[in-house]
Amino acid sequence: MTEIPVEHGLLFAAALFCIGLVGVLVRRNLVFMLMSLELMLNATAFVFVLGGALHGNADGQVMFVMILTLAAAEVAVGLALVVHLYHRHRSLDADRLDVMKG
Amino acid sequence: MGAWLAWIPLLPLLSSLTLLLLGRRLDERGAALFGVGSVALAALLSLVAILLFVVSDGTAWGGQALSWFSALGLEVGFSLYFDGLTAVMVGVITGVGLLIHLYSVAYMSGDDGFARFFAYLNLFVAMMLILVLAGDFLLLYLGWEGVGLCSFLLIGFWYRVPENGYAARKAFVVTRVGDVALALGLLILVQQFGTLLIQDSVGQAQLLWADSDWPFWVALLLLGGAVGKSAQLPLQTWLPDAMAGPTPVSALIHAATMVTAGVYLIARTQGIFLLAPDVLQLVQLVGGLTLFLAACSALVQQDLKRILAYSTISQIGYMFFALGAGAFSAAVFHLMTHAFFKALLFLAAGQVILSLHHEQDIRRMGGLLRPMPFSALCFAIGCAALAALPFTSGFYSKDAILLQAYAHGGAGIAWWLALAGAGVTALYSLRLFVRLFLGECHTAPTPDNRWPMRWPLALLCLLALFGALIPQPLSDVFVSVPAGEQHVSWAVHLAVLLMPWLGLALGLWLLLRGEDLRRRFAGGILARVWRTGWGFDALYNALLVQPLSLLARLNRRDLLDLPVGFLAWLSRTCHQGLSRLQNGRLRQYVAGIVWGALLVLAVVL
Amino acid sequence: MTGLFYFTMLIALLAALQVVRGLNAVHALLHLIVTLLALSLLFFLLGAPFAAALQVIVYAGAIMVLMVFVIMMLNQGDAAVEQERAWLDVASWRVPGLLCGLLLLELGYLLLAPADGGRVRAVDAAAVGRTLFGPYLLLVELASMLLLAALVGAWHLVRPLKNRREGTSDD
Amino acid sequence: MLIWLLLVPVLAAVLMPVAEGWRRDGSRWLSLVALGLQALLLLPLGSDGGTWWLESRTDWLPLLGIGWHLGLDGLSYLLLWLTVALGIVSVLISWREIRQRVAFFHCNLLLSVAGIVGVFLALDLFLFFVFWELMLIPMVLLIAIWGHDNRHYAATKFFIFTQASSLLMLIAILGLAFAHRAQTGVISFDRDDLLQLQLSPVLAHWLMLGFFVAFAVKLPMVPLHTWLPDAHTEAPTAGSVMLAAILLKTGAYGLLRFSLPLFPEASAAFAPVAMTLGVLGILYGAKLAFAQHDMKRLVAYTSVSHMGFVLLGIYALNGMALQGAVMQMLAHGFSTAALFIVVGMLYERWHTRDLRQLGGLWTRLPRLSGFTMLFALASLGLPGLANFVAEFLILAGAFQRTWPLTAVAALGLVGAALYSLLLVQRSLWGAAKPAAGAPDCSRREWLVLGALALALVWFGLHPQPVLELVREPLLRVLDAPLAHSGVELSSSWLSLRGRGL
Repeated sequence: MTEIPVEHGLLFAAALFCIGLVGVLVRRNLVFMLMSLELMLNATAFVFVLGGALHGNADGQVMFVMILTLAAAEVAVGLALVVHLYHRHRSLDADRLDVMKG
Repeated sequence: MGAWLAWIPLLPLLSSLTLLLLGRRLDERGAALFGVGSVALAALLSLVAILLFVVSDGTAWGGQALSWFSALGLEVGFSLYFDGLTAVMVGVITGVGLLIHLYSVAYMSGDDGFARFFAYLNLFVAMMLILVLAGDFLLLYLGWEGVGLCSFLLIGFWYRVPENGYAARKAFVVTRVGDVALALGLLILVQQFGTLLIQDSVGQAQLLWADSDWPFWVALLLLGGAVGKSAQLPLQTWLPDAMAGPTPVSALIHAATMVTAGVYLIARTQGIFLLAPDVLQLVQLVGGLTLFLAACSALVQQDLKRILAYSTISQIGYMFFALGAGAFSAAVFHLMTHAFFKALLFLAAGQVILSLHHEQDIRRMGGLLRPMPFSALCFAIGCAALAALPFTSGFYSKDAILLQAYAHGGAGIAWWLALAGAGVTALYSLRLFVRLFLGECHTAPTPDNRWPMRWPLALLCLLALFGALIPQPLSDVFVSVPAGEQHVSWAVHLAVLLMPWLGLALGLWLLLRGEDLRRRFAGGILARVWRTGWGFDALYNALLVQPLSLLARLNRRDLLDLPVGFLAWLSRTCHQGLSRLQNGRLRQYVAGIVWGALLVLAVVL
Repeated sequence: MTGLFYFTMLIALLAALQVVRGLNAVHALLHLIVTLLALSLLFFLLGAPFAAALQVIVYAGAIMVLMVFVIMMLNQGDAAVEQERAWLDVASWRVPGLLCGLLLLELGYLLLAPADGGRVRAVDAAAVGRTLFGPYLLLVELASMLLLAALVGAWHLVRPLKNRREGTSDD
Repeated sequence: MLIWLLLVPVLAAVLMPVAEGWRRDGSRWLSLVALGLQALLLLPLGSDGGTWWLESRTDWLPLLGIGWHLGLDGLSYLLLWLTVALGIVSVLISWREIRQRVAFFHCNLLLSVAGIVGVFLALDLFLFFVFWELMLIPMVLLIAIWGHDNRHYAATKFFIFTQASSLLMLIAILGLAFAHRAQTGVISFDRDDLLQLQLSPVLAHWLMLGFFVAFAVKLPMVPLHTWLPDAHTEAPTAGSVMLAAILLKTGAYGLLRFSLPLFPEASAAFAPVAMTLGVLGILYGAKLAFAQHDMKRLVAYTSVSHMGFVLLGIYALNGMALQGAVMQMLAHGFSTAALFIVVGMLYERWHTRDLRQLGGLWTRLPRLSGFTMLFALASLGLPGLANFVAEFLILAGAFQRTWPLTAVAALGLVGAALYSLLLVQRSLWGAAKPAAGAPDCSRREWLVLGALALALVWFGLHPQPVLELVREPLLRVLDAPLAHSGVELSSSWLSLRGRGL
C-alpha cells in the first residue's frame, strides 16, 4: 500500500481545515459559508480515515460515516434556513442577521 | 380624696372631645354652652377644692387615681397632687380661663371655626389643669406637651394665612427644644430613683443628693424646659410671633397661663433647685436679662400685640428672677397678678382691635379715649398694674420680688437689671396708653359696647386692682430659703417705689417736649435691634435654620443611596459591555472560537 | 503511487482555495465537488474503498445536488457576483488570514513534532459494516434520529411563508 | 391550632379565584373572612404559665434536623394581632384603590400574611427562613404589579436588598447548624437546641452579624435603609401599610427572638455599635423626612426615624427599653400605617402626593384633616398617644446604658416635631389648592381611620395590656445574656467612652 508519512496527511488535513476556516471567516454570503463548512468537515473526516488506515481498523471509517450523516443533516437544515432567511430578508448577508442580539 | 379632683380637667376635656366630634352639627349657642359651661363647672369644682383645701388647714392631697403603665423598672400613674401652689394655679387657670371663655363667645362669634375654637380652648384648659394637678412628672409632661399642642393649634387657628402656620410651627418647635431638655431631666430621675412621682423624687433628691452633681444637671435640664415654655432667653423668640393667634388665645395661653408653666415647674421642683445653687443663680440671671431685654424691645414695637408679647416675656422674666433669687412665693404671687392684668390688657386690646377692624398697628391708632372710654379705662388700669403704680396688684407683687430678692442676695447685676426694667416697664406702659388713647383720632372705630365682652373685662379690672388681696396658701409649699444677711435699707425701698415714677416722668417729659420715643430712636441702630428682639431671630436663622434647611435641600435625594446606586450602575454597565459581545454576528462568533483555539493551543504548546 | 497521492492532495487544496475565493456560487460549488472527488481518491489510496464510494455517492452526489438546487432556487444573477466582489475586498482577508495562518502554524508545529511514519492498511467494506452494526449500533440509531430531525426541521423551515403566517403567528 | 393560623390565609389565597367567580367583590369578602377567622382563632388564646402558650413540633426533614416547630408566646401573640388587624385594614383600604387583578392581589396579600404569621411562630431556624422568604415574594409582587409609576425599580431594589441580606442570614443559620453538629454530632436547626450551643466568641460574632444584617435591613437601619423610601412610595397603599406596619416588625422580632438569645455575649458587645446606628437612624430619618416634597416619601422616612428608636431600645438590653421597643413597634404600626392610608386617600382624590400641590385641606376635607392631624401628632410622639409611651420607655431604658447617645437620640423628638408639623402645615393649612368637590371620608374610610385613631389613643393612655403581654418573653430575652455570659454589662459601658466610640 501507499507509503507516506502520517504527518503529511495530517498537515494536508490541517491545511484544508484552515482554508475552510478562512472561508467561514471571510465570506459574508451564507451559501459560501456553508461550502466552507463542508471543507472543514471533510478535513476532519480525512483525519479519521487516515487514522483508521494507520491502525488498520474500521473505527475511522465508522466515524467518517457519522460525519457524513452529520454533514447531510447540517446541509439540509442549513440550506433550509438559508432559503427561509432569503425569503424573509432578500439577502444572504450573514452580518445583517443579528436581530436576536441582546 | 383625689378621685373627684380628676373631674376638674376631665370636664373641659370631655367638652373638647364633644366639640371636636360634633362641632359641625352644633350652632354657636350650643358650642358656647359646652365650651363655657364646662370651664364654668371646672371653675366651680376648683373653687370647692380650694375652699376645702384651705379649710383642711393646708395639708396637701395626693393620690394615685389610676395606673398609666408599669413597665419593668418604672411605674407611672395618673396621680394627682393638690397643695397651695396647685390651688393658686388652678384658681388662676379656671378663673381667668372662665372670663376669657366668656369674652371669646362674643369675640369669636361669626367665625366659621367657632366650635373648633372652643374645642381647642377647652382642650387647652384641660391640659393646663393636668399640668398643674399632676402628681407625676410624666403626667405633668403630658400636660406640658398638651398645652404646647393647643398653643400650636390656636396660633394656627386661622390656618388659611400661611404666616400663622409658620408662627405656630415655630412656637411648637422652639418649645419642643425645651421639652427635650425637660424629658432628659426626667430620664435622669428615672435612672436615679426609678420613680417619676414629683414629691417622691424631689424628696429623694433632698435625701440622697446632698453633695453630688446630679442636682446641677437635673435642675439645668428642668430649667431648659421652663425656659422654652416660658419664652425666656435663649428660647424666647417664638412668643412675639405667637401673637398670630386670636386675641383671647394670646390672653389665655400666651400671657396668663401657659407661658407661666415654666415658673410653675421651677416652683414645683424647688427642692431640686435649692440643691443646685449654681443653677438658681442662672435662673436669676436669665430672668434679669430677659426682663430687661424684652422690656427694651417692648419700648419700640409698633404692633399692639407684640408690645404686649414682649411685656409678657419681660414680666415672666421678673418671675424667673424672683425664683432664682429664692423669692419663690413672690414669683407665684406675681404670676397671679400678672395673669390678671395681662389678661385684662390683652382682652382690652382685643376689643380695640376688633373695633378698628383688625387693625393692630399703633401708628394708625390714637385719640380713642372719646369713642372708647371703657377700653381706655381698662387699659389705664392694666397699664398702671403693669407699671406697678401703687395700690394696684402689680405694685405689690413687683415690690415683693425686688425687695425679697434684695434681701436674699443683695444687689447683683440681675437686681439692677430688674430695677431698671421696672422703669422701662413704666415707660412703655405710658407710651402704649398715650399712643392708643390720646392725640388725634385717625380712624372711625365701631363702638365697643358689646356687653358680653365688657363683663369679663370689668371683673378683670377689679382683679387687676385688688387681686393682690387674694391670699395665697403658699406657706407650706416652699421651703423657706434662709434669708440673706442683707438688710433692706430705706434707700432700697425708696428706689423700688420710685423707679416706675421715674419711668413715667421720663415719658411725660418726652411727651411734653412733643417727641415720640419711636421717632427719637427711629433711625437708630439700637431701635432696630430692639424692634427685632435683639436680633435673636436673625441669629438663630443664620446659625440653625439656614444650615439645616440647606442640608435638607442638598440631601433631599439621600446620599446614602449613592453607593447602592453605584453598585446597580456598575452591574448594568458590565452587563451592557458583555451584551455587546453577544451581537448576533456569526462570523465574529467564529473568530472568537478561533481565538480561543489559538490560545488553548498556545498554552498547550 | 505516492506521487499520485501528493498530486491529489495538491488538487484538493487548490480547488478548496478556489471555493473560498470564488465569486460565482456555481463555480465555487463545482470547485467544491472537485475537492470532494479528490478526497475520495485519497480515501481510496488510503485503503478505504468504502469511504471513497460513500464520499462520491453521498457527498459529491446527494449533498452537492441539494446545494445546486438551493443555489438555483435563490437564483442570484450577476448582481450577486458584484456583491461578492464588493464584500471580498483585501481588508476583509487580513484578520481571518492571519488567524488561520497562526492556527496552521501551531497545528504544523504540533503535528511535525513526533516524526513517526507508518504503513497504511486496507480496511474493506465488510469490516466497516461489521463494526458499524456491532459496537456502534447505538450511534447508527442516533444518526438516523438526527437525520429524521434534520428532515423535519428542513421541511418546517422551507414551508411557504404564507402558510406559516396563517398557521402560527410567531412574528 | 397553630397550624390553622397558617393554613387559613393560605387556603383562602388558593380559593381566591373561586371567590372572584362567585361575585364581584368576592375576593375582598373572602379575605375579610379569612382574616376574621384568624382573629377568632387568636381570641381564646392565653398564657398557661409556661414559656410557650402553645407549641407544636413535628418532624419535617429529620435527617437534616429540620422540624416543623411552632411556638406562640406573648410577643408573637401581640404581633399576630397586629398582623391580623392591619391585614383587615389593608383589605378595607384597597376596596376602591385596587381595580385590576383583584383576586390575585388578595391572593398575594393573604400569602404575605401567611408568611408573616409563620415568621412570628417559627421556632426552627430553617422553617423561619422559609417563612421569611415566603412573606417577601408576594410583597414584591404587590409592589411590582399594583404600584405607582416607578414600581419595577422599587420592587427590584426591595427584592435585592432583602434577598442579599437574608442570604447572609441563611449562611449564619447554616453556620449555627454545623456548629451544632460539630459539638453534638447531630445537625439541628431547632432554636431550643441551638440555644444550648457554646460558641467561640469570634464565631458567635460573625454569625450574629449575619443575623443582624438581615434583620437590620428589614428594620431598616440607617445605611441599609435606602430600599424603604422607594418601596413605600411606589407600593399601593395596602402594600405600604403591610410593609410599614408588619414587615418592618419582623426585623425587630427577629432580633428579639433569635439574634439576642442565640448570641448574648456577641450582642452585648455589639450593642454600642447598634445603638449608635439606631440613633443615627433616628436623626437621619428625621432630617430626610423634613426635606421631602412627596408626602408618601416623607412618611416613609419617618419610618426610618421611628424604627431607629426600636433598634436603640432593643440594644439597650434592659427591660424598660425592650418594652418600649415593642411598644414602639405597635405604635409605629398604627401611626405610620394610618399616615400612609391618609396619603392614599388624598391620592385617590387628587392624584397627587406632592406637598407643593396640596394645601388647605382643612377647608376641603375637615374630617380627614382631623385624622391627619391626630396621626401626625402621634408620629411626633405627643404624650397621650401610643408613640410617646414607647419613645419615653426606650429613652429611659437607653439612658441607663449610655447617656450621651440618649441625649442625642432625644433630639430626634425635635426632628419629629419638625417633620410632623411640616406635614400638617403644608398639607392641611394654608390656602386651599386642590380643586373643591372631593368627598370627605366615606363610612368605610371613617371606620378604618377611626379604628386606628382609637387604637393610638387607647394604647397611649392604657398601654398596660401590651406591656404585660410582652413582659415574660422579654425577661427571658434578658435572662439569656445574664445567665450565659456572666459579663457585667451595666458598669462597663455606662459610658461609651470606655469602648473607644
